[in-house]
Amino acid sequence: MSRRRAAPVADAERAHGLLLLREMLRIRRFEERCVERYSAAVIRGFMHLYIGEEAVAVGVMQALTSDDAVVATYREHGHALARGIPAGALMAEMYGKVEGSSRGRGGSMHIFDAGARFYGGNAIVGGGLPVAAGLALADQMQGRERVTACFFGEGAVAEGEFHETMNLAALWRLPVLFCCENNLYAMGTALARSEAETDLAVKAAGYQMPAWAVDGMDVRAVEDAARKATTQIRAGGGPVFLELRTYRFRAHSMYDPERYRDKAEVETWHERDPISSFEALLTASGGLTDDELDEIEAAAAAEVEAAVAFAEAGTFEPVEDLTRFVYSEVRP
Amino acid sequence: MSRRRAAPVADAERAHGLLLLREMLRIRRFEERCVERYSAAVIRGFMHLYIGEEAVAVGVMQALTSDDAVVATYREHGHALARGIPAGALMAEMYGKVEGSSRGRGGSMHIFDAGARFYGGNAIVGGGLPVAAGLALADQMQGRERVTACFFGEGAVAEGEFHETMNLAALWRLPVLFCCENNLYAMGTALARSEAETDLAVKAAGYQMPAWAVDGMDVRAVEDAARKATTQIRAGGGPVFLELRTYRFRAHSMYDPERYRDKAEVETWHERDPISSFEALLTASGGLTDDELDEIEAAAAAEVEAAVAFAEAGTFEPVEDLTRFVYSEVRP
Amino acid sequence: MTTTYREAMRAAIRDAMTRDERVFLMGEDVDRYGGCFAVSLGLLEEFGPERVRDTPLSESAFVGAGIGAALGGMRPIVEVMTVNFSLLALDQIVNNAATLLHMSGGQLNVPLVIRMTTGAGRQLAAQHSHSLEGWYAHIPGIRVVAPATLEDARGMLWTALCDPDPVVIFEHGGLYNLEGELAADAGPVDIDRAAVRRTGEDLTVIAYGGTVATALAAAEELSGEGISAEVIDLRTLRPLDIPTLVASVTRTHRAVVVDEGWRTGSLAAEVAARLAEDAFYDLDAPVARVCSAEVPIPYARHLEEAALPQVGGIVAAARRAMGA
Amino acid sequence: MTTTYREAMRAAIRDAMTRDERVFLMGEDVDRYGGCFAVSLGLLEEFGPERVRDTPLSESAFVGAGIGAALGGMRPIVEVMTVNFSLLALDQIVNNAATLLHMSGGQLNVPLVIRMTTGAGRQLAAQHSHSLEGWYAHIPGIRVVAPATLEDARGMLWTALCDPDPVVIFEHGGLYNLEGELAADAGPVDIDRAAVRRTGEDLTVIAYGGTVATALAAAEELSGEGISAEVIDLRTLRPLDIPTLVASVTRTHRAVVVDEGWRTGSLAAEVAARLAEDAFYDLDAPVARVCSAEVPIPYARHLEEAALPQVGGIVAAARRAMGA
Ligand SMILES: Cc1ncc(C[n+]2csc(CCOP(=O)(O)OP(=O)(O)O)c2C)c(N)n1
Ligand SMILES: Cc1ncc(C[n+]2csc(CCOP(=O)(O)OP(=O)(O)O)c2C)c(N)n1
Ligand SMILES: [Mg+2]
Ligand SMILES: [Mg+2]
Repeated sequence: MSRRRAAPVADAERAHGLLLLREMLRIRRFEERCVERYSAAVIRGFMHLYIGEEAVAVGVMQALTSDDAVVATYREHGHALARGIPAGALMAEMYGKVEGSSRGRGGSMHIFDAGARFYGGNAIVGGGLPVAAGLALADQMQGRERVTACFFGEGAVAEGEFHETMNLAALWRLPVLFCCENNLYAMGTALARSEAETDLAVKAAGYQMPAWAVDGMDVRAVEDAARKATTQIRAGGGPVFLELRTYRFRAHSMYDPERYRDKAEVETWHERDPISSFEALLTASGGLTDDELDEIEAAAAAEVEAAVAFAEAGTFEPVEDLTRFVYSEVRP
Repeated sequence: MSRRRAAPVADAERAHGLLLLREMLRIRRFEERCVERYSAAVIRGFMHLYIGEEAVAVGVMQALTSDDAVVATYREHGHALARGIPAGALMAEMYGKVEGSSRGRGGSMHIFDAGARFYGGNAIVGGGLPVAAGLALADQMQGRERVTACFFGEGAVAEGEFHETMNLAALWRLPVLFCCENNLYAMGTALARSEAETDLAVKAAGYQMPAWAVDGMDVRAVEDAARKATTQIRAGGGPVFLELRTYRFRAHSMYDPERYRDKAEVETWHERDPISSFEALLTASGGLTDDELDEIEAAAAAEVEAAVAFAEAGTFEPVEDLTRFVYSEVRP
Repeated sequence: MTTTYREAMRAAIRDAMTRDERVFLMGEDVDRYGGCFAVSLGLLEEFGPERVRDTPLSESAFVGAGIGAALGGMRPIVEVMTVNFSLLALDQIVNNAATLLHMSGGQLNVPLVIRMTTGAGRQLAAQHSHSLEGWYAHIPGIRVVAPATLEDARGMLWTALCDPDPVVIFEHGGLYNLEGELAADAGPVDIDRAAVRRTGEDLTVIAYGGTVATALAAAEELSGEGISAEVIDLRTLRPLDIPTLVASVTRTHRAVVVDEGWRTGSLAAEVAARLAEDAFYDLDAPVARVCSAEVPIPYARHLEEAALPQVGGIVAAARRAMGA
Repeated sequence: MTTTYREAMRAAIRDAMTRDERVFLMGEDVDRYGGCFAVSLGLLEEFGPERVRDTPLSESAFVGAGIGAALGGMRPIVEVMTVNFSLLALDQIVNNAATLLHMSGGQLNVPLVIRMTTGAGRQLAAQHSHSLEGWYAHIPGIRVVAPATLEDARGMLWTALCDPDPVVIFEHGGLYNLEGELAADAGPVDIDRAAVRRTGEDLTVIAYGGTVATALAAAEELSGEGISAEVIDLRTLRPLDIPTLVASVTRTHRAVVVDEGWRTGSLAAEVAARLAEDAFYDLDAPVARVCSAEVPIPYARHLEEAALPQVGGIVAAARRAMGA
């Protein structure tokens, strides 16, 4: 009996494990290709990679519905893909093509998708937080049971906008899930050199906001924490702060000689790679076969190649349209 | 023996008690006269009264030496007088006369005195905090054992500049004494309606900054706390945060119908008037005689009248000098 | 009926909140206190604390929250007490409100209205007397308006709220007590065109917001000297209604631009530059500017008066322009 | 010797720190990272973490701390990574740095230098491509300079540090890799006068910072068409050196002003307005402005190029001014 009933559950769990792996892998492969495209000087400007942090975006997105909103930073390729924005639209955006998610006007740092309620793509550190509070305020005032997930780095914690928004959200009990991606560095500045109090949960206490630290290299731990938090938020419990402990495997952006950390440190973190470690875990528990892994890799590779092809085939917006989208074209 | 030795101490204590009362009273009488001068339309612009909060400035100043620095807000008459800036220079400033502390260019909200290391007189809520941190940084870098006392209201705690400065000061262990004058209201906004966490000491903990709450209506309690804090700071212990619990007896500024609080509340606080209560305390303990009180009142009255006379006798800066002090007149 | 600029502004807010439940007012002390300048007095009782929403002293956060709320389907009216404090929220206005539509390739509208008091003249000294309309008028992506009359105080807000893009409304602190007649059925007005407030033949005086009345007083004085001055109220500072200005100057051949902002880099500089570009061959004299002196506004009354544009300065500039 | 704009800037900082122990550098990632644009690379090793001071991401606090440190006897060089982020510190600059001397009736000097990178051209999109020099040039109480050459990159800092008042230095991001010859004994230069970078008879092209090179390239192209263009580098944006501009235009009778800021309300508007005021009767054609299009700077290369002032646009404007 119990066996019989257990089976489908196990299947569902197994499927979900594969989905988590699939999501993290497509982000990883996508960005590896971005690096190659950047070196080929096809992608330009600032490009910030999420490689090493995939478990954070993938884990949190599991707890969100399509009605919820997402606000992210300039390091948002992973969030956009995990949110379901087509890889082709992302790649085309970085190519500066009309087919890009922002018609090529935003680039890597400014991915937007109104349909997916993905509100950027904000390149001013801390600048997205007040906007997230406002999106949540709109939901609260209109009696909608939605959550707004706001991603930002630990470096943003030093900004005044972090403080003002944390207080406002807690004071008004706004349905915001604050996701602080603590990858230990803000460009070259280590957390301990920018914060007097490095335990970020203690900071949240200063706003009477529930907060807990999560292993950001463990996608399941992230998903569990996010589900617990969003359940609490949807129940009207007010905002929650998650400190997601992770690590950036690559340079801050494409221009960064990484003088501020030593190879050894990076190596140790590589041992905790969210993807390979999860792969190993699944395989060990029989949750993943070699064939399945091959299929996932193949699918990711195919998706990335399709994205590149889509971007290559894209067109450039006519220069005559330069000043479009400064003001709306239709006014009452 | 012990009697003999005790006596002088008692005398010193007694003298100090009288000094504290004298200081608070001259502020009270000075501002009462300001109100009258404002009604006579001689003083114009915004004027914010300190009446009811005198124990805070007077108590803290006791712990400062002439080498220390003071940064205050637009509600700074009391701090300026307690710091030793002549009442005449203050009154003349509000008259807009050249003899004023800022030659009449600043008015009530912008009292400055370089000699007294009194750095304003800042009318942007939270705007003085970063400056205070910088003054302290200069002392730290030049190896001087000075303290910079920074006064601000509890309303400023919601500003991003508060957060940024608290962190910077704690991170760099700057010799700053943060004096938060919690008079419960920011204009018409009660603390509970602007802060999710109303226990301000908890906020300081978010920066690992020692903090304690003090009865701001008890001048001796304020002085003791300030002495304890400055000793700690001078010893290199880094910044300290004091929450000084007080109350504003008058309107926020001269234009304020006080719709946000009821008379009863104001009445209850009047019973804790820092001056009358301290008077009673001294009298009861034999620390104050009626003659002494009369003398103190007479001295305060004389000082205020002299200040008015000084201001009346003052001159207006020639209009031709309008654009002076925008840039320095001497450049290398 | 007789009313004041303050009451007209309040009527406009009440009207908007009644017409559209998505509209709400948010800012420092807008509720019980009634707003720093008593504009929102009584609205709390009428609409409740949800829609007349007091904020902490967190300019950046509540302006940014207004942007987010607009993205989320609301129609926020964010009151920044004064332009002086808006510097703390400028990043949100410049980098989010003004850019989201463009950065998203046309996907995201920000139907937000920001109201703020501006200007000097009340002896509030250097930190409380800024006139930064010119800065806001420099930002692509937002509209900037400056109601100078009761009709505009009553009518610009609703039009601004109906606009799909962010609109900043500047209310000069000296205007709130302005009293006059306003039609009982006064309603929405356009926010696109400048208005000729007085017609004249000899020269054009261009002003906006707080200086329109000063310009009209100067025109009156000039008429006594036989100089017929046309007075134009810009009304909308971004985008500027250049055709109306050029049409007037093409007739009068002379212009004086009045602006309470500091002269260098003022909005008046843009107006003067545009006239010198678009009406170059019609100008018989240099376009004159009467602006604030280049000094942080002093507290002392006589110094403040000397620092700000006054009737006398406009009259003198007009005489020079006439070659008199 | 051969050097780059970046190295010249670094040499200037090193020189200042060596000359005066009160000088220190403070900003985001100025230490190990060497600054976002590698200007301060190596200085940490030379001067230590006290004087090459990394700050948290708290623009308002560390700029304000620079003001306080200057009041306290230090000579801070505060690096705000880019002008885009300076909006978060603008309140401190406008309301404290620029006003303290005046509000204190002449008692308090703020000998502070603020350096920031400005400009577009590297496909960094709307939030990272601002050119707000014009805004800073509007503020009484501060000086604003824009080094466009190796000599100025090397020489303006020390002069700015010796000035008793706040000076903001704008370094265009596109100039750091500029390479050329610099005299081994190159030292301090004035921060008061504009400089004629190329002499000419037919018209005057006025530029600053990142657009000086573009203006010179345009002048070269124009000379091929027989049009002799004089090119003036403003160097100091506040106060403007108007006499030098007027002297040139009085000879050439025509002017084109180049500015990477958005056209409306740009610094170019002030320059054009001043020329139309002070050289009205000498102008044979309207003063032309070649500025950035009124659009948040787009990421796509072809759109960004179309949005910014280019040689072609300057040449075309010059031809129009010549009536060609
Ligand atoms: C207000 C502001 N200041 C500085 C910068 C430059 N900058 C871009 S990313 C970055 C580091 C941010 O670190 P963190 O918040 O930890 O995010 P991470 O890059 O580590 O994901 C800095 C300083 C900026 N974009 N905005
Ligand atoms: C940045 C800023 N926002 C708003 C104001 C307007 N304002 C002046 S005083 C004040 C209340 C401040 O309250 P608090 O900090 O508690 O000081 P208190 O007046 O009670 O002494 C406000 C909102 C301002 N001066 N600066
Ligand atoms: Mg980080
Ligand atoms: Mg208070």
